[in-house]
Amino acid sequence: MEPAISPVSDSQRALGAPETPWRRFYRAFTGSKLAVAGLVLFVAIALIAVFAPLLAAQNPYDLAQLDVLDGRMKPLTKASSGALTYWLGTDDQGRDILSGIFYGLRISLSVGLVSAFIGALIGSSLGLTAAYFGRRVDSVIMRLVDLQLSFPTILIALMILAFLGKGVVNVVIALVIAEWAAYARTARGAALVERHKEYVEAAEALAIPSAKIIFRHLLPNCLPPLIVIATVQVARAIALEATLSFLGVGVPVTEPSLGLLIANGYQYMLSGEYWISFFPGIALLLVIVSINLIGDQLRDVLNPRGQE
Amino acid sequence: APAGSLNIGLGGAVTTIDPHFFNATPNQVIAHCLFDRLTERSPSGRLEPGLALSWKAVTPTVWEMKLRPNVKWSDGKPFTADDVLFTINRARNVPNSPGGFSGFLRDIAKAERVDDLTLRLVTPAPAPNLPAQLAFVAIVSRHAGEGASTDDYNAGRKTIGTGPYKLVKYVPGDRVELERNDAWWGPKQPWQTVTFRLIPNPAARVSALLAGGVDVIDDVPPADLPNLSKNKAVHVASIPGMRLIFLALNFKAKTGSKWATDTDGKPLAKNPMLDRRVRLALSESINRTAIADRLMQKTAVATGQWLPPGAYSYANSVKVPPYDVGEAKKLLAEAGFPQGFKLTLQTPNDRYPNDAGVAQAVAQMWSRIGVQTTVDARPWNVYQRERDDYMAALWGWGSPTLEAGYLLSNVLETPDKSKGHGVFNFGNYSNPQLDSLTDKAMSTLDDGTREKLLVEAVEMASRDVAMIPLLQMSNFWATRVGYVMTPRMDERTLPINVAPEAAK
Amino acid sequence: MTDIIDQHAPPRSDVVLDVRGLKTWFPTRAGEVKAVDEVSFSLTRGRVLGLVGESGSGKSVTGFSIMGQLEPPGRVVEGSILFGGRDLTTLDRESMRRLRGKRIAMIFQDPMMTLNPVLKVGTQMIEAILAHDQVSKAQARERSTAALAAVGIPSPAERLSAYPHQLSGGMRQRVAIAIALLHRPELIIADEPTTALDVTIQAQIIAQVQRLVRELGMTLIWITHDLSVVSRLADDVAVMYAGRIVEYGKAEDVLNAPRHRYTVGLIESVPSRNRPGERLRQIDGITPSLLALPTGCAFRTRCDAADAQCAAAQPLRTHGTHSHRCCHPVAAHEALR
Amino acid sequence: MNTTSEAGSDLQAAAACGARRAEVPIVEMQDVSKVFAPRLGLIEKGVTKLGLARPAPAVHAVQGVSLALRKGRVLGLVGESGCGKSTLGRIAAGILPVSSGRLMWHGEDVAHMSAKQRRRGRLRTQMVFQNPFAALNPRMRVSDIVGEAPRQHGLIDGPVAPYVDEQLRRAGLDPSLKDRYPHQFSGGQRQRIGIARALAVKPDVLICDEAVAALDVSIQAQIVNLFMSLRERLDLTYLFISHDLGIVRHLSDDVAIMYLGRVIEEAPAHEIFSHANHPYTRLLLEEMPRIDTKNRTFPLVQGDLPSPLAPPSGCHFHPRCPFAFARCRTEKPLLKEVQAGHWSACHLNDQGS
Amino acid sequence: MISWIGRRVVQALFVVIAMSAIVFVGVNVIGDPVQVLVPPDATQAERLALIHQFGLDQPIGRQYLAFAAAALHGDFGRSFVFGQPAMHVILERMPATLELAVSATLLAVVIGIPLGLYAGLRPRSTMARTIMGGSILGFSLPTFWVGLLLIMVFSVQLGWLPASGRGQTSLLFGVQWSFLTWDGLHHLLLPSVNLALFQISLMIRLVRAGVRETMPQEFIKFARAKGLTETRVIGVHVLKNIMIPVVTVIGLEFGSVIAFSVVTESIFGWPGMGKLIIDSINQLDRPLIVAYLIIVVAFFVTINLIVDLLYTALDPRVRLEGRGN
Ligand SMILES: Nc1ncnc2c1ncn2[C@@H]1O[C@H](COP(=O)(O)OP(=O)(O)OP(=O)(O)O)[C@@H](O)[C@H]1O
Ligand SMILES: Nc1ncnc2c1ncn2[C@@H]1O[C@H](COP(=O)(O)OP(=O)(O)OP(=O)(O)O)[C@@H](O)[C@H]1O
Ligand SMILES: [Mg+2]
Ligand SMILES: [Mg+2]
Ligand code: NI
Repeated sequence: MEPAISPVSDSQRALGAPETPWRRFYRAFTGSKLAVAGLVLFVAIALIAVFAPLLAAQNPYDLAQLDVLDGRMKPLTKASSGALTYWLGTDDQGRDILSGIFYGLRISLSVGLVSAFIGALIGSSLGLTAAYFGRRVDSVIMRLVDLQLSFPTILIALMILAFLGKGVVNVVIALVIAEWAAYARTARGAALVERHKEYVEAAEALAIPSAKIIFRHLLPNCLPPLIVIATVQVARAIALEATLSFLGVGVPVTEPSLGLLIANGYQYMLSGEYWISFFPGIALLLVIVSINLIGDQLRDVLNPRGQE
Repeated sequence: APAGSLNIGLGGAVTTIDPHFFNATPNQVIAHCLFDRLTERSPSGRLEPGLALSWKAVTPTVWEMKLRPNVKWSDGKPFTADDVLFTINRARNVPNSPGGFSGFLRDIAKAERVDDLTLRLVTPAPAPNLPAQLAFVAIVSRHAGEGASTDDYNAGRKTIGTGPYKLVKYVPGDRVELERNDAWWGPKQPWQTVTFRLIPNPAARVSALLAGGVDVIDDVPPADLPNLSKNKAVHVASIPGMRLIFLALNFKAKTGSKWATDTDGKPLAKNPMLDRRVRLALSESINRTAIADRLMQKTAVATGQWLPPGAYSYANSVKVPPYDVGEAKKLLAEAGFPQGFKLTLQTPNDRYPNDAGVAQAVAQMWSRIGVQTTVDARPWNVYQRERDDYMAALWGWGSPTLEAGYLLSNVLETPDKSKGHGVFNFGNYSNPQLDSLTDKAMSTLDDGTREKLLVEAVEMASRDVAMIPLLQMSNFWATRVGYVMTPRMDERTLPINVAPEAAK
Repeated sequence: MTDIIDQHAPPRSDVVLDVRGLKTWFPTRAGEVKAVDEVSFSLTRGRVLGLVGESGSGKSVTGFSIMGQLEPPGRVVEGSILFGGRDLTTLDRESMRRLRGKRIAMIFQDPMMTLNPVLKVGTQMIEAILAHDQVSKAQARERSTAALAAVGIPSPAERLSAYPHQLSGGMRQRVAIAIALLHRPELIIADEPTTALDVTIQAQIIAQVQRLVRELGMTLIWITHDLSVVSRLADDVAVMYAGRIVEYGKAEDVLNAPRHRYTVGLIESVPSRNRPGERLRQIDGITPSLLALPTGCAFRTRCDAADAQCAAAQPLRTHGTHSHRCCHPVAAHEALR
Repeated sequence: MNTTSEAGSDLQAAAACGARRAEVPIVEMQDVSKVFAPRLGLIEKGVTKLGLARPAPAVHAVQGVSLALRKGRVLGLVGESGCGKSTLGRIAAGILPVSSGRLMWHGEDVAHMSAKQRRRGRLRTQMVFQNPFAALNPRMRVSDIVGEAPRQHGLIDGPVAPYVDEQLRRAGLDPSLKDRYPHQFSGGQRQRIGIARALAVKPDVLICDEAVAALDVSIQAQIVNLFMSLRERLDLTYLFISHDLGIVRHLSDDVAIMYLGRVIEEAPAHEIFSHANHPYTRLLLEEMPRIDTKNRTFPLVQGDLPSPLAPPSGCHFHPRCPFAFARCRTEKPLLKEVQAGHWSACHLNDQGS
Repeated sequence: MISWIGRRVVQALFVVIAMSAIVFVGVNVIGDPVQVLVPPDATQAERLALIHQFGLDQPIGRQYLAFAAAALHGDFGRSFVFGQPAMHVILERMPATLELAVSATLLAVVIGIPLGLYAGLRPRSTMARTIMGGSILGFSLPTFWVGLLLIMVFSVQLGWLPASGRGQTSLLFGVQWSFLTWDGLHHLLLPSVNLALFQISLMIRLVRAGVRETMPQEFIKFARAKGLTETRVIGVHVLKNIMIPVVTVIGLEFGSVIAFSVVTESIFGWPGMGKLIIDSINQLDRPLIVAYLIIVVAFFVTINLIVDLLYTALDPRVRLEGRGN
């Protein structure tokens, strides 16, 4: 049975106003209030991250602006200098938690997004290539994937750290190395299905070069699962960065990401100075949940069965 | 927990039962329970008789020791000088050992048995610290230890000691179970069984204590101290420790580097650390008390030297450097840095208590006098790699001999591989005057004279700002009500120092 | 309009299925999809109805409406489905379940998809028996074996322990038919069961089904888009277009003397009715959307003879047993060239 | 359907070029075979050699088939599902390499061509696929689907848009729809896009792999008519693959019947439909659905399709053949000319003579 | 079958070879184990002795070859820190990790599958939405943060469960297990919940997706057309089809459970391999790191093998189609 053959709806499309895939996508996406809420939340968070320097009362990365004597202040206390109020308290260095969260969002988000993007780029290229050429190319790439998957990320992160020193860029590199395999597997899986569809054969019959077939024909058709994976991976990358920071191999201590803020405050958790860890934790939670909400809806929208 | 049993939560990892395999405090704790040493340290750091009842230098290079009579191994065989000779040999040659004990025996050129209970130790040069160093070497029995491997000790097959406890079970990574050795020569111990549980996670350790899973924990996280001190169900015990946190500066480089640049980011033409005024400015700009009280929550005290007050060779004249931003700025300007410069402060982030936090606090304070400081925190294993090139780096140093000379010769003396000098002097500080003073002190047997020389050396080093001492770490323990702990300067968490609390 | 059919309905006692004015609609965001609109037909015992129409004309939805297995949000909006005197549209779920497989059975189009790939053939047959009859497993197994044998599967006992993928397409369809026949239902709905099969296999299956229906006296609705299949098999033919039955009558009448112009177009475009090498006669244009049907005759946008009259609602016109919805019916004598 | 001939001059030139070599078949397959075998790594090979594992089964999709497509003619290829029709079509189009045998384009062995020649040759043999839903890239606009290849290969002199319009118009589509995506078209329209895409690279040969099978009856006729008019206008050569004998009969000059990877009969269309020789062909004709067949009871055809993984020995058809005798079970029958231009592979023919 | 196992093993060997080579070079790059291990006051001679003892004075290539040669004879070197055969140290810790990972996986199955089924069958219900929302949380929260919260709530605030360690263990097949004693189970609960949280969410999603994919299938319609009860349709027809991806993913994720146990173990003081590997990395204990990785690869291979066998058992189709591409 050809599930899609229904000239009725086809003709309706042919007759009605041409609806671009994007518009259709928009309509489907906005179908879920939860997802829209997630999107709004994410946009808000992204804006905060972008405009953090304008919004934050303090530059938490400028050590000269911090004062150890203001360390571990409760939420809503005034700074000893009187210049600002610590709405969410301070950490042990006297860093304003709210400002820290704003700036930390910047780091966490950019680390997450950039690493997911680069990982997606590398991973899906490799996955598509593996699926398209098959055989030896496939074996080699998939063994690389295996290798990656059985390698603890922490060890990779340490090696990167040793090779390149500490820094946000190096964390991104570590995350990319940790993440590309997921994309490669997904892309390969999707492409293996697409690869045997007749439009690919048609392109071959038309002597279209392999690179073009891979990137112009296969890639766009493998995008839905990749986009879904990407949202999950962004969230995963942010969480992983937090974990790496927790284990002491993440971003530089003086420029804490959300994860590092949490990790730093962790020792104060039991002693009642909960805010150091708690509020960044909530921020991290919001980020990841908003991304996942979006990803969830994407999954439903991009899945052809899920429509209507 | 049933009466007569004691559960201790240890923060560190016990990696072996073999007392000569790897020198780490948790291993020493276990060894301390199972074995005895020739000399012992009291909790406050005094040297006391152990298996040796007395010792004296019969010549400047020969120590003679009288051994304790009627001591029995836990299998009932008698303890003799032979066992000591065997131990001295074994401790230096444990197969596959990553080392750690030969350092304490370095000064022994030859060990001789005079009779069953008398021993002579010959040193190549006068070695006033030898008895103190022997407090680190557990004495094992010859009859059991001959041919015994580390595995044999771990499995308990050859773990025959003279100590207050006997090994019941060792579960790597999890626990060590001991039972009382009723034949021990010392005072009768109140604990029939002792279990050490390894709980590296600080929060978990505290909650285990609060939940009653363990009776004593060591390495109390500073963040929890205020609450634990308030808690009626818990006692906190503390004592100033022998561990110093200090900043080492670079004396080797002639110019600045990527870690010491002008305000535009170009390496400085001249290494600023070579200027005493800069060093002094850096030292005086640090509010040590704030760090100790606020950041470390009083788990450390501000210091200008490296032993707790009252310790042997403590220099009363050397005060905690004053916190004086104005003076520091002035000194900087005098040294030719009115605008300051950029500096990277290196620190490990998993080695010393709140190491990266201390570095950040220092960086804050330096930034306020115009030295714009970046903190570069790395895990200990990576931290080591470039240690010789750091411009300013945070390190810790313990003085197990509890006298000033140990740090002087290892950290401040001009590095000399052949003599074993300055092995921890990564910044290459070199002061010939200090070197000769140190050498002189270290070969003087008379305690009084030696102390004078040492104090003089301490004063000299601090005048020259050879390094920037920051904090003297205190050691903390917490026990549940019903247990009292006598805190020890040497960080060890020993059952012999825990007693049931007298009912009130 | 239904009364027109009623006139020709055979005596009541013999009527197995009586569908009257069935409307099955799917509410969607874009509007109400009238997948089945005013469909009426009735079947007496032992007769074979060929339900013909192009893709999307509502054939399957008609079948699923009878089975009570519409996919949400589809629902029967109006009309009744009388089966054995009971209106299936008002039956509760459990009673409907008892009916399904027991008294009404259905065979689907794609034999590759209708059997659960991870369950053995035997399991799938036995569970179908146990769902309705309280017999022992051994008895059920025996009955299954017999059913497989009846549809011409060699060594049926062994096939029971085979997985569907181990059987060829024709075999699988035969298994599906055997399952449908397990309880000797009064009514079988066969939804294009041979479309996915090869000609030779198709012929075998059609022959077998025909034989079984005759022997067991079952009533059959055979859904297909292939007129030639219908011509072999059906007693009655209903031609559907855009959710409606546009022509309905005895097979020989509809196929030899079609009245509706859509039926004519369908028949004439078959290659064997054209001279090789010449252009086939074709119906121009495409099927209109069910969401935006033209008023009146849905076919009028594609019809040569259409005029203003066609925009009016088209009632079912009846001539004897032959009825259609066309205001310009093709005269019986000029129907086919 | 308008049939006025308005072929571009370039197309006429191409046709003329083909005409000069009329004698040489445009596409010729000589004794080609195609085996789909699971790829074996070193270890599998070793293990199989040691007898520890059974060798994975190989599918002999096409076995020793020789066919020629002659200029301007339509060859119909008929056979049951899985008998290797598509595989043969893909081999002819140069998409699938042969396992053995030779593929010749314009008399030249493809195996000896340079990569560039092969690309050119491949362009001149285009395919139209069965499934109009899978054959178009759903993420490309119609203009890109049709225009991509000619642009890639520099076949367009002037601007692209008019060229694409022309291709669409020729396939019976309104060029104003070219900015839409495939999902906005009906099955018949999509098939037209597929045809426009194939014709945009100016091929001589069109391989239609069940090109109308998925379409509704009423649309089927439209597309068949389009094929016929295009053939006249562009002097195209077709390999028309189908299991529908009715359509094949309607369209083809010659017909080849395949059974389980082998061609068992080949002859001009009228010859096949009037004097079928092979029992299988006769069976097919017998079962050929006809609308005028009256409601009747038919004799049962015996047997199921054998598995291509384990084809029967000798004549592949023998288990289902009513006339099979001992020799059919052991010996593979060869194609023999039973009439002028009529070839059949059946041992029965030997018995008669 | 045999050939396929053979291929797996050879591939695993390649992975091990590549990985151990990377580790050899990598550890060298990270730092010098001697500097990490040696006491700060050690003299040069003592350092040199240690370097020689560890074989670090050899060129890295030579070291690797020596390792490889010894490994062929089953000797994977001695831990720098423990001085014992590295493999022995790891294997000693393995049961604890396995126990944790298995119980986490069990939790995931026991909790995840029913919830996923429900969410898939009634996708629009409030309950289903709640489940899916909850699964987002389980997906999103970093393991270490959840672990801390668990300790905070259940150990510190409520005092119900111990925060650390394995508790009383008991001997079975010569190995100590926690799950055999009440106290051990107590200790096991929090860490395995912590570790399972991600898996539970994954399982919910997977099952839900599977249900949503299977429900519209023709064979489900056909099963209903046979008059089967809904219980049987879902319990047999749907569930059995879903089990295939579930088993695959459980298998694949088992690897990552073990990897993530690094975090959980260090938070809960669970004496397993994960904590060991963190310590080993910190101490640059190369033989241990290599041995750990070899074990992990062996795990992966074994698990994949088991998964594939289960796969075959669950999905009869793969048998015929063979395993080649
Ligand atoms: N679940 C649904 N939601 C919305 N519309 C539906 C649904 N199921 C079917 N339809 C619509 O109902 C109409 C009739 O569908 P149906 O499946 O009965 O066609 P058919 O005649 O069986 O076609 P085919 O020959 O392709 O099987 C189609 O236009 C289809 O789009
Ligand atoms: N890529 C492939 N790998 C393995 N086997 C294949 C492959 N392609 C085709 N086959 C097998 O080769 C045989 C012939 O396939 P082919 O598609 O050519 O048949 P067909 O005659 O076109 O059938 P249909 O009418 O179903 O399209 C079949 O048994 C098929 O399973
Ligand atoms: Mg249908
Ligand atoms: Mg085909
Ligand atoms: Ni050998």
